[in-house]
Amino acid sequence: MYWSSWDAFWAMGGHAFFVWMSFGALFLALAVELVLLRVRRNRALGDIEEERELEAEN
Amino acid sequence: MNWFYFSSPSTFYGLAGRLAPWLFALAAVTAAWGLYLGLLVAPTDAQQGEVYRVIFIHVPTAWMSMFLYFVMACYCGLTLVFNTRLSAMMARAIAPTGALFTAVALWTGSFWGKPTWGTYWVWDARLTSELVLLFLYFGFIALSNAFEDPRRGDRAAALLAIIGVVNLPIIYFSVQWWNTLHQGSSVSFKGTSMHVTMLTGMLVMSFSAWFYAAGAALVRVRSIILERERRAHWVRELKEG
Amino acid sequence: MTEGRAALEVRDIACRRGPALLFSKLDFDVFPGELLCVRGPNGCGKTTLLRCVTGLTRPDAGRITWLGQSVPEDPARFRGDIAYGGHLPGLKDDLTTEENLEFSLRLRDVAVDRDAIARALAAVGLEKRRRLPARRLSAGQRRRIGLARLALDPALLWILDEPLTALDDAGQAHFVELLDRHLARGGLALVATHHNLLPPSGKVRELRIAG
Amino acid sequence: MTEGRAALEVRDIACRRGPALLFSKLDFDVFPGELLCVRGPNGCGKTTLLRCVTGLTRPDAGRITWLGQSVPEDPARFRGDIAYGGHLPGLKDDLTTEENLEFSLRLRDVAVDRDAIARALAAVGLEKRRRLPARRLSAGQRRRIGLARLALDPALLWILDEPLTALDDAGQAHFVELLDRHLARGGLALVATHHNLLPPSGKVRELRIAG
Amino acid sequence: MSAPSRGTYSGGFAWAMARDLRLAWRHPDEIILTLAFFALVASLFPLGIGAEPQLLARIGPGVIWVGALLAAFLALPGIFATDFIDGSLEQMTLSPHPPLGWAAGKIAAHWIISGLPLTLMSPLIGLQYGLTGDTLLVEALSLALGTPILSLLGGACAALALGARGGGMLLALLALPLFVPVLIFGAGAAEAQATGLAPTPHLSLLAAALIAALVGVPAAVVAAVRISVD
Amino acid sequence: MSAPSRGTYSGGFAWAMARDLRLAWRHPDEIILTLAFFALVASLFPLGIGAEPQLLARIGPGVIWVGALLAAFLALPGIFATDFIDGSLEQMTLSPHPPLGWAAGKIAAHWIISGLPLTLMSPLIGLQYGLTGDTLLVEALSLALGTPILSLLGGACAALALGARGGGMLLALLALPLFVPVLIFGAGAAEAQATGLAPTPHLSLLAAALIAALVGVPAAVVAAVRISVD
Ligand code: HEM
Ligand SMILES: Nc1ncnc2c1ncn2[C@@H]1O[C@H](COP(=O)(O)OP(=O)(O)OP(=O)(O)O)[C@@H](O)[C@H]1O
Ligand SMILES: Nc1ncnc2c1ncn2[C@@H]1O[C@H](COP(=O)(O)OP(=O)(O)OP(=O)(O)O)[C@@H](O)[C@H]1O
Ligand SMILES: [Mg+2]
Ligand SMILES: [Mg+2]
Repeated sequence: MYWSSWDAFWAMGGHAFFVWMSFGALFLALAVELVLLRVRRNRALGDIEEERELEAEN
Repeated sequence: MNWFYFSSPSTFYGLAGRLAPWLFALAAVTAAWGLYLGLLVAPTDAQQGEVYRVIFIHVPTAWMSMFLYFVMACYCGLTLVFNTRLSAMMARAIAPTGALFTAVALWTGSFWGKPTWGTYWVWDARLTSELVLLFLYFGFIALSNAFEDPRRGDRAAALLAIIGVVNLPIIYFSVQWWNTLHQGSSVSFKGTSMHVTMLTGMLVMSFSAWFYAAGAALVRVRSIILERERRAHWVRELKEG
Repeated sequence: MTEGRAALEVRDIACRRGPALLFSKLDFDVFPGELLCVRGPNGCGKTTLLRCVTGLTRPDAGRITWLGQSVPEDPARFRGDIAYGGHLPGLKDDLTTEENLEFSLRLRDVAVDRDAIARALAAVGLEKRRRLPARRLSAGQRRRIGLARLALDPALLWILDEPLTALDDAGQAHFVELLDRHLARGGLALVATHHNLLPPSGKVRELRIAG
Repeated sequence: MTEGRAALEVRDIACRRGPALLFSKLDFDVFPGELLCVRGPNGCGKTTLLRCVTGLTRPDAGRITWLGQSVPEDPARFRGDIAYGGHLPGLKDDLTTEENLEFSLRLRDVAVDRDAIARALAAVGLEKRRRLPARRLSAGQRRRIGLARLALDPALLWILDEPLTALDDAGQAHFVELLDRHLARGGLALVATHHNLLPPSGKVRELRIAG
Repeated sequence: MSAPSRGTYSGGFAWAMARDLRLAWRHPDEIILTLAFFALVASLFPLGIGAEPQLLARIGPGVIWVGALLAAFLALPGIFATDFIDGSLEQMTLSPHPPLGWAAGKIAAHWIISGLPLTLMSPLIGLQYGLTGDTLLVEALSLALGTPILSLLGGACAALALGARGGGMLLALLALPLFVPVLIFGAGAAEAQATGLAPTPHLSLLAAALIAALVGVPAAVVAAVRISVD
Repeated sequence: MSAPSRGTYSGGFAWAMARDLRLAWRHPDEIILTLAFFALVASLFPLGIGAEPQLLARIGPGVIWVGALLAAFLALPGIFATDFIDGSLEQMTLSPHPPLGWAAGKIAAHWIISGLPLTLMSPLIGLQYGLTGDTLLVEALSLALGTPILSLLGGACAALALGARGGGMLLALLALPLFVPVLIFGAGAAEAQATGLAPTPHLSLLAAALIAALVGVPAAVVAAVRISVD
């Protein structure tokens, strides 16, 4: 372990803003993508359902 | 292995479904290991101080942004030459993740640039060509969705992706061809100028990014297959079962 | 309603295009319950005449009177009373069949409910294409949206240019039926066409423009 | 010319649009001197079928053979042999009638002399509109440029979508005459139309697509 | 048969807004494309001119305004041209709703689709050019006041250019000179702020111009549409 | 009945050139409009950013290139889009002439109508920005080499975007990123000359790119047109 304390870790030698903005953005972006993937999958499954109903209707 | 067996969307749908969880798991494990090395173990950089730790996500995402474009263009080549359906779907599935990594590379680069270069943005060749890459991804996504008929979108976007491949060498070699602020390659076949822990951390993070990208692309391609093959028999049976 | 006297009176109308005089000193009336067919060879000026009557094109001479009142004096009232269907369909390719119909009725300030729209679309055989963007429709299906609009629009005067284009036999029969109902209710129609239009109960007159 | 055997053979062609299967397992032949009328209600897929045959649209299945040779093997040859007239006229609004005709013939690699063009335009009644930009022409006059083109193009196979649209009686008669001459010379025609086409001397068959 | 409708201003306005927004919403990617275009044009300049930070900060406000102006310009055909081509404009002029209503509605929808997103996006581009805090704010404010003027003036020009040959280019020639004063005051505001002067004179001039345009332009648009359909 | 024609490359090329030039000639004002647009964009800058002579001379080459690029971009719909809408493109793909011929002809005509006049006009704009002798020459030379590349790349993108929703904006998103390298080298050449360096490396890179584009792009255009008419 390189750091002396967790506080030192979070402070990142005074560059906390830049480091955590970078890491934060990455994880936020990944989270958003994962949510969007889920949404898209649910929508695709829903569309199939709808299609089937339409077909039953005709 | 019989490639043709898996190149049918219905069989690939199953294969992708089985692979994706493993890929995500591997991505999580390697990410944990890489972050541990990068954030907790690796020593500070003599010149830059702690900001340099951005390297552990900047470089993997930057590499991935180019690599994914390359893979996408290969699938596009298959689409145009053999008119295979699955390859076009894979290209569509990769594009958003590629764009995401490109955007993150730009973002992390900017936040690294502010403390080291004193500015968020400069218009040098490396940064600009990376921005162009982002626009190429956007163009690909927009064009592939701009047609009523998805097959037409596939082919048009495939052609665009292939034309855009010219940009990749420009990004990669820009630091050599032009005088740029951005630093040149420090990882090369001749050996590297980096601390071993840093290098390991970066490579582990790169693998993690690769696993993640593959997993995300496979999950997305499953949705795309469902959207496209909505009316196929096997999709119907899929839900009924 | 001013039964007995002409609702639309057109007097002394003239139009030239470049060196060609298309028509001049043309007089005609249309009475309630009457269909006036404008006929003549290609390029004789039927489209131009209809556009002059609506006010889209400015004639070189002529007076138009609607319900006893000169049109330029109260154009808004005249516009409220006419339904025009020209060579161009006025459909948005990106809107669905349903949306196209709904917006074109709202533009005519006709109050519409969803059921009436659904019924009108079913009557022209578009119930299964309700949600399809208009760009995907066939030539005849696009025209049928226009028929559905006519069925729902209470306008008194129909001004139609080649309404039978691209329609199949069933579609043509449907149009004649709509027209007949319109005339029976005391409506007027001014129609340019190369087809023979014979609404069973309406009065039909012809206006011939020389070629 | 391969008299006696079909010049155009279409086998097992299928096309779906969205959820709708327009047609499938459709087989037909066209023989020299024969007119095949494609018929069916609005939206049944006539236009789509014609576009599939020309190669403008990719069918979902099917094989097309022209003069005994599969079309995909030598598409250039097939393209040299067909004259296609679709819903869109392919006219440039800014070019004159004459120029439009001339350029569309040169595009088909047909050698043309000015006299022939003037005569063909006169035959469709456009001699006085020769120098007029196409945007000024009436709906029927625009269509008549297409008739003049057909008269001058030696293509063996005509593929026409609603060729009678917007034409007056004289124009329709002129088209039938052209078609008759084409068939008499051993030409073939594949025509989608809602009108009745009865070229006096040609053989006529019908292909019906269910709605 | 019921009494004929005479239409209303608000009916026409609501109709046009609802329809044009629905059309835009059908393809939300188009709005993103407008933004992408804005970003692209803004990035062309540093590439062409070179990238010294002072120079960029100096030309930043101007470039952002030029980008916004060109993006607003490219969206102009959406106001009337497409409706002219497919015959919708004919139907509109024959509608009982008075033209002032729907013409204003169409222009408002155009601004919501093009000007508003541009304004919201401008700070991001400003950052790339190294602009700072207050300057960014003033820039966004000047765009918020200026882009509606662009939509109004552009709408009038688009209506005039309908059916004329030369399409986009003619429109450019008509619209861009009219846009110039807006550009001068708009870019001037941010520049004044950047150099430590008060931006208020520029901004209040823009506001005055906006009010004048709101009052005067719609009537001009109506006249232009009348001429074009003929 | 005569033997069917199989068409020729040269026949298609000549047909497309003759037709598109005739169309342009019918309205010579459009070429003037292109030039006017170029002049306008170039003059917007001094207005947007103020008119100090050194600053202007500094940004001159870049602004001229950006203006030329935007003007070439705005002329793009003329290559294929109008032909697509009125059905001419259908007729072309059904023509016995091989598509490579007429596609190349259309692109060549586009360059003659847009790129060539821009190149010839550039020295005039350069003078306005206070550029001098050799720099003007190098600027014109770089445009002469660069604008054909713009026409070629733009043609490919225009063909790809045919029939797509999103119109001009989509085209911008596709074409402008591809134009970027051309812009960098083109503006770089004149700038190098202005700052006393040799412009030859930039110019030879442009020439190489032009040759590559001439060889590669027409085939891509043909592929794109094929995809679009489908
Ligand atoms: C928005 C700004 C930036 C962008 C778009 C960008 C883009 C890239 C790209 C595409 C790569 C991978 C290419 C390669 O491996 O040669 C890369 C690698 C790298 N970047 Fe950046 N970068 C940016 C800012 C920065 C900054 C500010 C720094 C540090 C001062 C930096 C340091 C590095 C390093 C060390 C590498 C790894 C090079 C190697 O070892 O091969 N980058 N960057
Ligand atoms: N500038 C001009 N010079 C000469 N003739 C012109 C000019 N502009 C238009 N025309 C002619 O005016 C006529 C316009 O006719 P219009 O469109 O009203 O005909 P139409 O009766 O509707 O024909 P169709 O049956 O073909 O629809 C055409 O004959 C056209 O050629
Ligand atoms: N995405 C889609 N979903 C459902 N139906 C579609 C879709 N795209 C096209 N269609 C339908 O496909 C058919 C295309 O028909 P086509 O244009 O070939 O008809 P047509 O026989 O030429 O008709 P017309 O006589 O009206 O010209 C139409 O019925 C249209 O509604
Ligand atoms: Mg007419
Ligand atoms: Mg049809």
